[in-house]
Amino acid sequence: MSDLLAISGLVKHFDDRRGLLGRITGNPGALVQAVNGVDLGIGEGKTLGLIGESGCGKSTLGRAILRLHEPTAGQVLFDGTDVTALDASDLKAMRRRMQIIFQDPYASLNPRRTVGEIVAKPMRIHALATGSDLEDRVVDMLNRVGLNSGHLNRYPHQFSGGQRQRIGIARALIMKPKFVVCDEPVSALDVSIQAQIVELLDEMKQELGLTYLFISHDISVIGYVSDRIAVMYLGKIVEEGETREVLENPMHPYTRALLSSVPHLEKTAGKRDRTRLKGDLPSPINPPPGCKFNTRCPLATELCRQSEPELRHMQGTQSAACHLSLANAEG
Amino acid sequence: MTTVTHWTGDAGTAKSETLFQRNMKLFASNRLSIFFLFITLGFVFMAVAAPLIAPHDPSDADLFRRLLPPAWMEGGDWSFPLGCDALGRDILSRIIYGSRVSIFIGATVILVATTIGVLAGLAAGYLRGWVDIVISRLVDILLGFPYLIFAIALIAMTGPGLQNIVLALAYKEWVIPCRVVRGETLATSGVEYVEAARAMGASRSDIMLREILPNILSPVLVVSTVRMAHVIILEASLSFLGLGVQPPMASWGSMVADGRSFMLQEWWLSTFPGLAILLLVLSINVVSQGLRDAFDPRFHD
Amino acid sequence: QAQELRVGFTLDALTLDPANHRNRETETIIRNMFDGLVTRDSDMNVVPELAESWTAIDPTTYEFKLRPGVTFHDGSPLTAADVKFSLDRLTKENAMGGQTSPRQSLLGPLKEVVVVDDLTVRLVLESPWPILPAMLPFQEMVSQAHVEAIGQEGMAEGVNGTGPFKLVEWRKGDSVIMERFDGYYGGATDISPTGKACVERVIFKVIPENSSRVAALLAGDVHIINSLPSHLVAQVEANPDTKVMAVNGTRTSYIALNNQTGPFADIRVRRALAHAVDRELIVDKILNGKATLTNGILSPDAFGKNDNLPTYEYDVDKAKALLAEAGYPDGLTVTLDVDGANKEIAEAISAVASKGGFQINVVVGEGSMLTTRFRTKGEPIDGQMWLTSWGNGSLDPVGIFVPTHRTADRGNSSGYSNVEVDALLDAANVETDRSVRADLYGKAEAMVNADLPKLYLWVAQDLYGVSTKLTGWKPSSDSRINLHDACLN
Amino acid sequence: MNDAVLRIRDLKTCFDTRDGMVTAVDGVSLSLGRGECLGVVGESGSGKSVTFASVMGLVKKPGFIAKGSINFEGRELVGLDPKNYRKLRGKEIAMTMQDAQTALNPAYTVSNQIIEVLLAHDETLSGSRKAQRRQARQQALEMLQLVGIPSAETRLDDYPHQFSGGMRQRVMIAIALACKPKLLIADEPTTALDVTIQAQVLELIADIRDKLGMSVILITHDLGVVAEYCDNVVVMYAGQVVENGPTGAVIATPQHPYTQGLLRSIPRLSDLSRRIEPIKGTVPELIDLPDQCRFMDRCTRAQASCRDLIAMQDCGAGRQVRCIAPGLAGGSDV
Amino acid sequence: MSVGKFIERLLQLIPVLLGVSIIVFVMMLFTPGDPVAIMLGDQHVTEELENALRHDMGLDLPPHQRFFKFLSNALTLDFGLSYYHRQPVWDVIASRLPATIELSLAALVFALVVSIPLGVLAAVHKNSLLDRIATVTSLFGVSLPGFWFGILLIIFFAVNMHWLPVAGRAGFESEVAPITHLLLVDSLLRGRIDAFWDALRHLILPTITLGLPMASILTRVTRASMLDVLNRDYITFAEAKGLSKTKILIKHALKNALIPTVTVAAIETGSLLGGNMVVETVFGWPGLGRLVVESIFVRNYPLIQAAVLFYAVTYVMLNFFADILYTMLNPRVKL
Ligand SMILES: Nc1ncnc2c1ncn2[C@@H]1O[C@H](COP(=O)(O)OP(=O)(O)OP(=O)(O)O)[C@@H](O)[C@H]1O
Ligand SMILES: Nc1ncnc2c1ncn2[C@@H]1O[C@H](COP(=O)(O)OP(=O)(O)OP(=O)(O)O)[C@@H](O)[C@H]1O
Ligand SMILES: [Mg+2]
Ligand SMILES: [Mg+2]
Repeated sequence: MSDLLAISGLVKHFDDRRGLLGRITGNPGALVQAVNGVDLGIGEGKTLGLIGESGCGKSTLGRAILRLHEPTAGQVLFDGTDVTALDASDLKAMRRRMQIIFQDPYASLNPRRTVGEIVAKPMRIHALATGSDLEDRVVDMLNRVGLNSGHLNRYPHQFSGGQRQRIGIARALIMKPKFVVCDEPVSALDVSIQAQIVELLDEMKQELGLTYLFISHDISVIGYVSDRIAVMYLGKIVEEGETREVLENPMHPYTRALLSSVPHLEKTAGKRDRTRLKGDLPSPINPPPGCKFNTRCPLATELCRQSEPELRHMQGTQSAACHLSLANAEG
Repeated sequence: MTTVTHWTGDAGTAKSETLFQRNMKLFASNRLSIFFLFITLGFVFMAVAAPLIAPHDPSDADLFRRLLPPAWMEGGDWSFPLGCDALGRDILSRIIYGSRVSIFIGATVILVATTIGVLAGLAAGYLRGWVDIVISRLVDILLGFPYLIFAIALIAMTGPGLQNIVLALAYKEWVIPCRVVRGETLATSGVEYVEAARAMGASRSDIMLREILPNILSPVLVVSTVRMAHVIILEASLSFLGLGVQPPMASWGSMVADGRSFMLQEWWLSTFPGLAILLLVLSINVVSQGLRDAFDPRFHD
Repeated sequence: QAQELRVGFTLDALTLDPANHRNRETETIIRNMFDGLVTRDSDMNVVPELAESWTAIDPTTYEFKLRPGVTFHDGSPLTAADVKFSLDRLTKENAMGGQTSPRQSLLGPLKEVVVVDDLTVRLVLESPWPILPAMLPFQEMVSQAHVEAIGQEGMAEGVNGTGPFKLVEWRKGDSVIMERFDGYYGGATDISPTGKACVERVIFKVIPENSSRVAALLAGDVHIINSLPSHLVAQVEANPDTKVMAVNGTRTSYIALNNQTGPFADIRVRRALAHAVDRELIVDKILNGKATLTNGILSPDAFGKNDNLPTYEYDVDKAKALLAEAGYPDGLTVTLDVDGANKEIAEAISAVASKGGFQINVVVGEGSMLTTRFRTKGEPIDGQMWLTSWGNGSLDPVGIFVPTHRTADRGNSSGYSNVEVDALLDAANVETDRSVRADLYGKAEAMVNADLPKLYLWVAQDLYGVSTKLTGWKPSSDSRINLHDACLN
Repeated sequence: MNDAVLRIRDLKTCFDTRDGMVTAVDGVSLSLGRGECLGVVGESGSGKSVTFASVMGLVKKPGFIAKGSINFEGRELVGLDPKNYRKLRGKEIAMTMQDAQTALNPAYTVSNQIIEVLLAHDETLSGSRKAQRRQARQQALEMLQLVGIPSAETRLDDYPHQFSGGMRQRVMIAIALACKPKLLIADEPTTALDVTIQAQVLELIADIRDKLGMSVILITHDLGVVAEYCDNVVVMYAGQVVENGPTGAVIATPQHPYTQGLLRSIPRLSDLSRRIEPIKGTVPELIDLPDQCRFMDRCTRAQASCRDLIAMQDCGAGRQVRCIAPGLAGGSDV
Repeated sequence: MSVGKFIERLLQLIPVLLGVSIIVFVMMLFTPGDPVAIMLGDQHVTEELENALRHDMGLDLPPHQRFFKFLSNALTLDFGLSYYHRQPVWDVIASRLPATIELSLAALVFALVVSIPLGVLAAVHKNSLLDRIATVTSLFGVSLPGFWFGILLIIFFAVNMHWLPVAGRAGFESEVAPITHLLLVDSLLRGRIDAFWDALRHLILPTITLGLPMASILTRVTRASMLDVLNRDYITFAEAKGLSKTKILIKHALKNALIPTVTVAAIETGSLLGGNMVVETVFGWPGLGRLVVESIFVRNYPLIQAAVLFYAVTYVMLNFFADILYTMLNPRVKL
């Protein structure tokens, strides 16, 4: 595969264990295994949707790719370059080509800077343009995201959430990156605004030929924007494949449960036959042995409790990490 | 609550003001704070223009004027409105010159301490690692000393005097802005706009000074005004205990101390300098409270 | 209702062990619980107390006969052995549980104490020392058995004396509470009345703050206060229930001038200063007139005082002329060191001296620091002028003249050295004939007055505020507060 | 609907703020039958929470109920004295709050927080204070079991922070249901939760509603949730009800352009190829709004007469809508 | 809180205490002048005695050895001899401690007793007259120079009105045999109401002077945190449960609102300890603070050193206990 981005064996652990002192005092700190060996590829111009429950490691994965978190292990090949091996100056150069859009439109903009300054900042850092040239490019970018030059000198607090998200998008895209991590860019917005931003991101993708890693916990949004879907559970990818295939024929019991939990507009109050999960996502501090999902899986067997399944090809474009073969179990 | 401007609205019409400006306006709308701000500025003016406004040389002693009462009392003299001290020096002039000591020490200590504290706090909070460990330990250790005791011990070692007082106070004072800044920096450095700057490739100093610093200046401003009031009282206390500035320099604290044994009869010797301390410190505190009310978002509604 | 006399006092005792301090306030407090072999009457004459009488057998041997029937507070009798033990404790090296008494030097050449019989001791001196009796009033007698029982450490708080009061409690930093000792032998027979003390209880209450102390007196909380600030005299007098009592002090105030180097090495400058300082004005205004000017180091009441010393009159022109002569036609700027307690006086001196051409900068330092800079025992002095004082409870020149003026002596803060003066002082030190001795000191003082190593200022009166209820008590020059005779109506 | 448990008429709740008078709820009317589940949807800030805070009598200064009536089981609640209100709250009307994280007191154990409601309201408890506590504790345990907290006995004395988000929401429901209220107001019980947990919690509420026969108001901004769990729906926009009616009907044939826009802007799993169409613009500020259609600025069908005061209109089948041109361009797409 | 966590927190004190001792030691090291000469002042002693003293004080050792000696001695409370008092330094300090502890505790209690109800009431009745009065009073409270205020109090209450004694710790009649050395406690234990009353009268003015700034700060903190807590969802939820007003206030609000108060109170004990120096001087209170001030003027370094170290250790320990209390109030915090 000639993926633009190829992740292999990516691990990110947050380690604040205390060593000897901790052992003496019985407060050893914790090793949070936020991302625990992820292999993924994203083809150029494609959108990979990443879905999973809160705390399963989606954001950590997104940030580790950009080295906003230093990965513990693994490789991130971007256009053939191993991002994890770059030194400071090469990394800086690389950052022109990989960007991120954040979830919280209120926290992601510096309240002390004007919109003009915020959007121009990446250009300044990389000395890509100065003076009126810079201003032209900023205004151009603002126009593209649906704002205008009149907004240049305003401060973030003067904008609504949706508008702020547009500013964040302008900032991420002004350097014309090839790859953008969208970390739940619409989760904090109201439904009617969500749609605006989803549309905008889509337009930008077409216009600039972008590649997205699109993180969300809303499977309808993911389904709508992605070419492929990856389902994450407790630091691991449990299923991956073409969007349509995964949604129509989920291979992993977790994916199924996820899908059947989504309330549907079409059906009215009557109850559907559903796969209901018991309990919560286990803690990434001490994940269960065997298959990480076995504690909640309605189909778990002894094997699941003992050995951890690898992500393997199932059918079509789909792979899943499950001992059971559900390929044709259901329609 | 956030201000929601119309998405379709004309962008040009809304005035662009920073949060800081907005808060400042809020502050300015608090009449009490403004009143006391003017009193504070009055003291500053008094300190700067002391030679011009003081009616007499503050160290001009004349034993024939010893313990002259304030002008409105029997035996008073309007050319010495607040009376004279035990050596016949004009109390008003000494209070006017005394403001120099209080304000100079207050301002210098706070300036030095805030500069050091902000830089150290930023470094500790953003760089983390051993920088944080070293700075935080030092802060913990210095916090282990009650303030006045620390200052007294230092001055007991180094001897009294303007410079020693400033140093003795600043040695510990920086810890306070440092802690505040470190905490704010820690909180801010996880915020997404800082991550965004990192994602753009901004350097660490760029992030600390341009992204984080401007956003934590409000608490620093509030803290440093409160602390300034505190430092002024500390200086006065040191002077009162005889560890303050040297004569013939007049310090309010030492004036209270000198006048204290006259308190039973010649009450004006200590009362007026004491009032001066109270008024200045009170003014700064009110201003600081006004700043806090304006800047602390919890009070916005 | 028990009669209780309360004294508002500036400082707490440092210890209650009479041998383990050299502190005036401590002395004042504990002298009410301990008696000495001798004491002073109100005219400062030395009279027998625990001793019935004494004789100088020869210039180096004094024999003391003890009063019979004297008992310690615990009821045990005072014997010659106790006297020897007490004096040995004061003078012998390491006699106090390995330490040496800081009072050792107060007993000068005392070599040996010999017990003759139960009620007789002899004090043997190494060399003639005529002031021995004058030095004895403040050497109190302790019980040997008691010291051995409670040990050196215990002495700091465990009192067993022969004085008119016994200890009830010492609340450190707050008060010393005493109770009348009903077994008291009566005290010095030369001072009436005798017998046990008049009041039943005595409390020394520590109130360091001047205004608080005065306020306590005015409020009737205490009956006597020491160190009444002069500016509050009027107020105490104005109160119908209180009055002021004054006594000539024994502390001479002076400005030590650096005779070694700097401007004051020139006698003309020293004299100019003497003419420039209006001492009378300062005494009048700052001390409320409660001080006696002096032209020499000795106080007017002291033994051997030369009453005919010339005065350097306040004379601005003369001062300026002398300064000009010494090469300072435009006046002279000098630094006056002073400790916190004397700051006001120093500033006043600075204020008055400016008319005479002296620009004096007052620098406040700490007493002990100044001591090391000025009392250098002959080493170079670091400083120009120091406003200080020297107390002389014994009122004998040995206690003040010698240390402050003899070459390189411990209190010679001027670096003054005059071999003739030294010779006169040395001679007087061993002279037993009182009038000859007095003469020697008179000569020495005249010489010093001419050399003017220090600017002699005054002997301030000790001021006490007392309640009008108090009778039978008078302040004493040696700053002792003897409460034996004090009564309350 | 004669046996309405709750009937709100023309409720207006305002906040007197520094920036001006915020009319958070402006003329809301709705009613809720016994055993019914009513869904309330609307964007953030549309006045959902304030409406039901008004019902609970929990509008705090600077807020106040400017006019209108709230009728609960025949009793008028507007102007009810605090003491009687207190007797009502927690006992007859219970409420769960938007954020379970902050709504449970962090300083007390879960059992403590359930027991205190019982002690405050439950008259069946008898005996000494200690005995009452014991009984209440037993009931608390039953409640925790009812809401499906695994090994409830051991978790009784845990603190809220020791529970996960979904469990906290259950605890809050347990507290709300402790006195078997007639009406449960669930304010966005699942917004902060993941879908898998959301499903658990909503199912739980539905189950309990069946068991206890109480009425439920489910506040949410997820139309899907309404579609699955509610009998009727009220759509709110900028402090006003813009449309209400039986859920199925409203979703199938929305009449108000806002409801229509909302439905068009949601991507649907069932039809991934369907393009979503955002509603342009943002919600207006609630300060000094003119008496015109609040949705006008964003509406594609706005016309001059939209500037007049618009009232709710009946459009049959128990449905009402606040629009002068309802239904147009509606159904076909949905 | 588990024992392990308690121990961990205790272990964390070690570097702080060590650092504190280093700083105290270094302060002394850099003190100009010969400590022995300064200590001896004008007492004239022999050369041997001087050298012996120098040796006793360990001044003939190299600095690092001096430090270790200092540290090991300090651990056994051996701070050498206060030459001025001719007693072991620790004995002198110990004799002054009860007075300081009594005054500080009284001030602390005063501050808490005044500030908590006042802060709560001010928050509950926000913008009421009471709130305004509390705000103004607390502004004055933090702005008053204690030394001056104390003098004013004496003049008014003691000198002019004769209501309260001028100075000191106890009247003359009211000595009671010590048990705890705290007069208020001892007099009660011994059943001496008169002595208790007397001790209380002596305590009032110094307590107010010392405690006022702290009371003011705590009032503000309590008010602010109470306001904050009252806006929390769990308060609304408690109201939604139909609980009574007082129950909500006392049970649900106060416990949470006190958390910041405890922290700030611990920090502010530092200014209590420091304020002792000033207040004890003004009121002639026979405590450690006055002793330290007096010691400065006689350059009694070993005593200053020991006292500063003592204050610092006390302060660190107080904050430690406040932390523990904090965790007890706040189940969320795991040390
Ligand atoms: N800096 C950090 N230090 C320690 N643990 C962390 C850190 N950042 C994240 N974690 C932990 O790593 C795990 C994964 O977190 P992450 O933010 O990647 O989850 P997520 O899937 O993005 O969740 P959400 O949907 O809530 O955003 C969580 O358990 C989180 O607590
Ligand atoms: N205490 C208050 N002071 C001023 N305005 C308030 C206050 N509380 C609510 N409001 C205003 O009332 C309006 C409605 O708020 P409400 O909380 O009911 O919205 P909501 O529909 O519940 O939104 P969400 O989905 O975010 O919970 C908002 O615009 C808000 O600004
Ligand atoms: Mg995330
Ligand atoms: Mg809400």
